[in-house]
Amino acid sequence: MEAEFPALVSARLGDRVAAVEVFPGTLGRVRFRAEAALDVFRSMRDDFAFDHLSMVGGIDWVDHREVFYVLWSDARRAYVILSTDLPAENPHIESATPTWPGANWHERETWEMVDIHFDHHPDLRHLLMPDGYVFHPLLRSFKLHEPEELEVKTRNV
Amino acid sequence: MSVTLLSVATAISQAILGAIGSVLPQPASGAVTNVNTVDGLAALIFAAILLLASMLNTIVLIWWERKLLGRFMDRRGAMHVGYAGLLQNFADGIKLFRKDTVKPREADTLGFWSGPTAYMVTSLIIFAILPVSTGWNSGSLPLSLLLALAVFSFAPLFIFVSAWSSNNKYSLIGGMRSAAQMIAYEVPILLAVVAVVLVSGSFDLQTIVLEQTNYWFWVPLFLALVVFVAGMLAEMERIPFDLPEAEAELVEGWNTEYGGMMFAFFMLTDYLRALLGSFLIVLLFLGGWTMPGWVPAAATSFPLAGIFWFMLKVYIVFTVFVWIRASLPRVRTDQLLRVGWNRMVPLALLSVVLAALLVTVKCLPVLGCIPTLGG
Amino acid sequence: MNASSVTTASGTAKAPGTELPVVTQPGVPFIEIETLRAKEFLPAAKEALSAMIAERGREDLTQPVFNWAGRNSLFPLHWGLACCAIEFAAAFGARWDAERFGIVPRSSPRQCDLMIVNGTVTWKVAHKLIALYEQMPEPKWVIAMGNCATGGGPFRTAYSVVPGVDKLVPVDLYIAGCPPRPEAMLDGILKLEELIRERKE
Amino acid sequence: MSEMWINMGPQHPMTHGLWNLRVHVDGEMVLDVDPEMGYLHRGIEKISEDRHYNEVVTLMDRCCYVAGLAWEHLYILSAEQALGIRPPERAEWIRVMSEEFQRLGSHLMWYAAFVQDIGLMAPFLYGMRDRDLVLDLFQSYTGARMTYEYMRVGGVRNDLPNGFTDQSRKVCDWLIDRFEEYDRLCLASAIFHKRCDGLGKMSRADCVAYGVTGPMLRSAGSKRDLRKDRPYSAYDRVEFDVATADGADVTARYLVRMEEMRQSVRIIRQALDWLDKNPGPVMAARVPRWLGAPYAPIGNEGYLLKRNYPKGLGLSAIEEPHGEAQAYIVNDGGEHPYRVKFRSPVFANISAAKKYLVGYRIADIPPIMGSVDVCVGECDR
Repeated sequence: MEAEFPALVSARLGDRVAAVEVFPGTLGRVRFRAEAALDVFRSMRDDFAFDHLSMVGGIDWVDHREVFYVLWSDARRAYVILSTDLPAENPHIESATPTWPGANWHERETWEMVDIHFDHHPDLRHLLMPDGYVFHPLLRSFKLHEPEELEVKTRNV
Repeated sequence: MSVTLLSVATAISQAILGAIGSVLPQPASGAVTNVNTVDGLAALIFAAILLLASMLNTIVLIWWERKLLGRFMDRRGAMHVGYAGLLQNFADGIKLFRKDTVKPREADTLGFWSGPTAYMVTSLIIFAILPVSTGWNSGSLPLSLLLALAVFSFAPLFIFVSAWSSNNKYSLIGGMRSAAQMIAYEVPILLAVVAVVLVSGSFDLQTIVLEQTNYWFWVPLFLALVVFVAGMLAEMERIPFDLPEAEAELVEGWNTEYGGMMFAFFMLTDYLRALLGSFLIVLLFLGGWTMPGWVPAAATSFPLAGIFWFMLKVYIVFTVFVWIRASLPRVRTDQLLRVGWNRMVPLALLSVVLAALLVTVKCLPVLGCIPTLGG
Repeated sequence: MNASSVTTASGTAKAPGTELPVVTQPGVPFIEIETLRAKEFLPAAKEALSAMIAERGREDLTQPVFNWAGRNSLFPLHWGLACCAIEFAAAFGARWDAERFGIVPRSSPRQCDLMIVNGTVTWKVAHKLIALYEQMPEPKWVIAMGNCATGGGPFRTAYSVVPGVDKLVPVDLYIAGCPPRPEAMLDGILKLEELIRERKE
Repeated sequence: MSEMWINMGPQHPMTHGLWNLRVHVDGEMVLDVDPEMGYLHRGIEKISEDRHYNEVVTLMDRCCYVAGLAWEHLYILSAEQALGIRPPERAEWIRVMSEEFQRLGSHLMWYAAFVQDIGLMAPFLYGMRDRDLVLDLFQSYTGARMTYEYMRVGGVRNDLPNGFTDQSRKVCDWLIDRFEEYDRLCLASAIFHKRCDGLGKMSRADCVAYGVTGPMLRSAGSKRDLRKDRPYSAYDRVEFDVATADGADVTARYLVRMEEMRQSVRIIRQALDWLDKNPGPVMAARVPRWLGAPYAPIGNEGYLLKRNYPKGLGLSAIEEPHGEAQAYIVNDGGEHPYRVKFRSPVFANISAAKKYLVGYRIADIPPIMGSVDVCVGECDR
């Protein structure tokens, strides 16, 4: 099943999928086009029986951003990773929450941390940081305090 | 022979006033040693002794529960203050009385302060009514049982007042639960008491105890005892019926907003009521201060033997309560109320019917012949 | 002797009291002299007494009692921030049994006198921590348990972590460790008891 | 009483951690809930980007403080995949044994907290007492009770001490007896069933849709267990059964966790037998030196830094005591991981709170949340 999975995905999704890379321990890393996100999600859930969304995460590669989804299929007993690239300016992608309700909090966290906007998300507000927090900590441009710097800061406070 | 609390108080009062009177010149001395003055001071001394005794007992009770609970939990409980932690509760008490009592700004002043006080006072009053031995406490009151239960059932009112006036949602929910629970279990308790009254033929606790010299009432009235104990657990708000202060969901229940002295009042009163509940169970079902006939006479005839055996029974009953607390989970409000109205009330009615049957067929004296039950 | 006879006589207010050396005017009854004297004396006595109580009495007589009670019944706030909370709970377990020292966790801050900050404090929880501290009635103490509460610990550089709870509330005692063992926590509380023993109002 | 919102948390006996459950109630009935997380968000993912690979292990212990070794295992598996390093077999067995002991420790902690939630006082102490025995074992070979820092990329830090396996077997025997006692205290009590039966229903379909895993999913009849479905380390070489139940309620979760503890003891006994028979190295032979000591000065050249190491991605998934945890590590060839992303099972389990809390009573919230087994550290990271 593992061997024919890339072919099956390519056949079903056509040019909505750019490539299916080999990823040890999973069925593969499916690189799809961000515009076709909804189609890919639905196809993965309905045609390939990936009914369980494990994790959504974002990566800031300074010049662009990546968002990845890890899916599990009870029928196949295997993981698959979906991944797509988004532009660094105004990155946004269709929300997976209508497809997998469990994506809700993961997407909230990804928006909060990596500043990737999820369209049609039912409730995109802060989850881990307090309301009104304007930074996105997991961006590469967001630096951690140096201990000395921190000392000065707190003393001034 | 009959040393009673009142006679002791009168004797002390006479001694004090006599000493004062002997110093004073005649007209003043006559006024001081007057019968009315002696009686008035005797009443005060009576109350002081009762207060002291009940408070001491309550504090020892708290210590006993903590130690016992510790042992049930495979640990030792308070150890470091006094011998085996005996002074622990005094330390707690002094600390709590020393602490600030914060009233939340939005709380209702009158209710916030008066609720706990009234709760404590009404619970203390009952100690004057309950006899602990022949003639001890206030002597024979023809309706002492009714009076005790009536005062006992004031509590939900004051709990609700203090819960409502502390303006806290947890307190409010706790207070409502408390009121619902106490009112629901008031009915089976009273019905169980009716069974006792039917068998003993009196509302006077002295008489009820003296009726048990031949056999203790738990034998013919076992059903009533079960109902009464369950109801008392609910009235005392102890596990498994401690929903009003359910630690897991309502932070501390109706005393969430109370700290310092007011919290000490609540804590103390909870145990006062536990003591009262044990008193009532011993008085109504376990023969009060009477002992079965096979107990050697020497064990029941030393001075204050009645009080000794009575308190022993009370502590044993309380130990059972602690055991229950250590081993049972907490029930839910709706389940508690359903059990109260759907199971306890019919059971209590059944126990009344059984008691009436026992009285009508006149088989009660038979029980007295069984040697283990009484003499 | 003289005074007692005068006192008993003063009850009937008939004694002349002329033998007192202070009485210069012969016609003034004793009771009035006493009243005049008392008027002068009472405020001074009151002042002296209250000063004595304030200086000596409270410190030497009542304070040890209150400090004894306070240090022997510390009720910590029952809450868990992070890892140290597990060790905090373990200290109340059968092996360490913190209740031996009269330490009973209470869930309501109104009934607590000790806040054990057992874990990492984040900026999101900071104002709740301050509110809880404000809700605790005086006298109250704070123990910073573990490295995170003391100075941020391994998360010191993180964007969401308060570098030490002493930035928010006054801390009486720091316990080192990540997390401190239950023995260390109990030792910290005993050290706090030493502090309370020498406490003055 | 009219409808109102109640904040249960962040300081509340029910939460067992630092989070806030906002509950909309009508009298005693729960109409809506809104969990509010993040009170313990320490930015572990961000700090990891500033640490060397082995230093992140330190954060993993603090990430989930009741299951530190399981999270170390999770991270190490992922890092080894990203860096292309394989540990020796003995290290794999030690990791399996550690994870199972950690499962015992975590479940005992859960038992203690859960029985306290339903008002049982004494068993709380029993759970803590027996957990301490497991922690003593950890202490004997890692040196710490809760924060172990034991696993390394390419193996584990040190081998087991002498006599460890015998002591472990004694603890296992003791625990197996205690489980019977726990069951007698809970399952034999009518009040326990009154409190827990039919509460917090979460059907299998809902669990899958909301990403709920672990004992909650298995209590709904699913046999999903990554140790069986996707064996990692030495789990393909041990025999055990997946604990399942059908009720999908609080009692079913209790049964699943108790059975899991028994199965853990079974796995541990097999692992101990293997470890007794097969001594050997516990670190891989060819681990790059910068992994072992990132700041070690080499000669006069200052620090030996990582240069031109192969890039890679790592995804690991383990069956953590709370459910299915994942780590996704991006290795861009630098000396620090470029991005570390963790999936916490508790995060997903709490996110479905609306599904299993609405429609019950306030008094039901503690048992239900107790049966979910919340560890805020790993949820907020």
